Amino acid sequence: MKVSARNEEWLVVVEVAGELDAATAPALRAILDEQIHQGARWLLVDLQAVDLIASVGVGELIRSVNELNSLGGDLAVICRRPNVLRVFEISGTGELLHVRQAEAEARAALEQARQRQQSQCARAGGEDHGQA
Amino acid sequence: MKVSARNEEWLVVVEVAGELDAATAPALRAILDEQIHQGARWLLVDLQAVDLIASVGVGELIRSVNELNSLGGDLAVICRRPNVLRVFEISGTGELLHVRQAEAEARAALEQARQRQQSQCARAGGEDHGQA
Amino acid sequence: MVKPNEDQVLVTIPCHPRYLSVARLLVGGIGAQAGLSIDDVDDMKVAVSEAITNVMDHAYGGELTGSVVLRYRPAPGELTVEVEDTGAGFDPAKIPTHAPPAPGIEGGLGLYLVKELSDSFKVESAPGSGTKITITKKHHA
Amino acid sequence: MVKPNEDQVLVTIPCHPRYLSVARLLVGGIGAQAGLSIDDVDDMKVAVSEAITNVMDHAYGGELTGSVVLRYRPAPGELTVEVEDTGAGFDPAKIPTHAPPAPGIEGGLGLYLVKELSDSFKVESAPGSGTKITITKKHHA
Ligand SMILES: Nc1ncnc2c1ncn2[C@@H]1O[C@H](COP(=O)(O)OP(=O)(O)O)[C@@H](O)[C@H]1O
Ligand SMILES: Nc1ncnc2c1ncn2[C@@H]1O[C@H](COP(=O)(O)OP(=O)(O)O)[C@@H](O)[C@H]1O
Repeated sequence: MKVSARNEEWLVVVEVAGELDAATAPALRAILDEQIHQGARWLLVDLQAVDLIASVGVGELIRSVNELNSLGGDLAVICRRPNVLRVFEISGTGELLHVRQAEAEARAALEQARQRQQSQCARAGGEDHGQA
Repeated sequence: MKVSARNEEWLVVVEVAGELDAATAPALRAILDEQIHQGARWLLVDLQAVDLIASVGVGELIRSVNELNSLGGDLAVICRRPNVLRVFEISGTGELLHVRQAEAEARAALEQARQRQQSQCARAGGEDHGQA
Repeated sequence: MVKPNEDQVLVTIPCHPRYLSVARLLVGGIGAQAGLSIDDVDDMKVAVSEAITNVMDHAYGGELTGSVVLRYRPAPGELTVEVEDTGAGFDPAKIPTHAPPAPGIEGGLGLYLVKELSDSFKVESAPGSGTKITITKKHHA
Repeated sequence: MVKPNEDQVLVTIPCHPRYLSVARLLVGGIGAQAGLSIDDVDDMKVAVSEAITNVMDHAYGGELTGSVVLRYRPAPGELTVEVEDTGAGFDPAKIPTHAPPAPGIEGGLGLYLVKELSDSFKVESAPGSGTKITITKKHHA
């Protein structure tokens, strides 16, 4: 398996390739933790080159999304292979992890989550509070 | 493994793809026997799509070249993969089987063998006998 | 009916995650020979990975010692794989596999995935007596 | 020195040619993990195929019954595979492996190929006591 991360304006793209199982999940965990630790709050996890995902891989993504949510961030997943999509479907995590087949849709889901977050902060800051 | 045969003017091209081992050699043997039985005397065996050859595969080719030689025919082999070439080299059968990396060279080897055969027949028929 | 031992590949791998890919290679090779589709094989690869990962996580107290025994039993149009350990064991009645864990909960997804990705699966286990999981995948067009 | 059992994959396959490809899959998967090159793996695949084919041809009178035991032992930069049967056995001293058979001779090439394609190989056999062939392939750049 290969993992890499690269910064884009307000988000970080994490690309994963290969088989995501108990042997390789620790490497994914390490890069996700590192990015969040360094301040990343919006992660686009690109699993298009992942051939197989086991429950431990889904578990790492759940762990990260929980942490990001608690920090006011979120993640989205791009994934096209039918067998990998099936595992997300069966696990019922498609919405929580914003799993999308098209990169544009995954980016849109992340953008939306960020706008929601920003307007919540704005409200929390006092403007329009309790008005809409 | 896949094997197929197609006629060209004076020769028959036998194409083999996959792994040539004890499980698949019988299919190669069947098609070589069938072609020889039907009168083919000049066989171009194309192993370019063969990933692996075991001694039983080399054995089938030796069996066929022996039979063809006894009938006044011959065969040539096209083969490019280094691991398959190594097996022919180690077995010392490269010349007997006319193993060539380029299709044109394998065809030329077969054409040469045929011309040799034809001139021998011509001599055996009386002309130039003992003269050259 | 599963044929007797004649058409079985018996494999013992060390209890270590690096052998998960080895176990899956065999699912691919033996499954394709048995006539499973690529999709069937992909699902079976995950199911078998889950069962083996459970051995690593739970059978020997999370220690990567001991080994896992795999039995691959091909039959026309189907493949059965048994995953067996001689570790801690558990009471299958206490493990719910009728629904996935709630979203946001990490873990507890393995056996549910095995069930959903296979055509049939059986758990034989009891505390102290090891565990045998038998997973069957059939050909689907 | 080969490590003890901990890093060994033990496989029992039926004595049938259709399992040759299964044995080779494992050479590929375990060999790549051990750091062999593609060329090394290709050569080892042929060597292991030869040893298994000999079991099918000679160990049990050519009958496709019984089984073949394979032990894959990876170590950094090398892979050792043992191929063992409990069949007829033979006297290794009587089998010449210093040269290939004369061109035009069918058969008798198997063990010579094993020798030439491996870094080291050992034959343990005696009439009536089965055969064990141990083949080691190292990483070559
Ligand atoms: N081979 C095994 N040995 C011991 N316990 C097991 C084994 N397989 C499963 N279990 C038990 O079943 C539970 C559910 O397993 P699973 O659904 O895979 O989720 P998880 O492994 O994430 O807990 C485990 O937590 C464990 O208690
Ligand atoms: N596993 C085995 N059991 C019994 N005899 C064997 C075995 N392996 C090799 N032999 C003996 O060694 C001989 C040489 O084998 P090999 O070089 O592979 O050539 P071939 O199989 O074509 O005869 C065989 O003919 C057989 O007598």
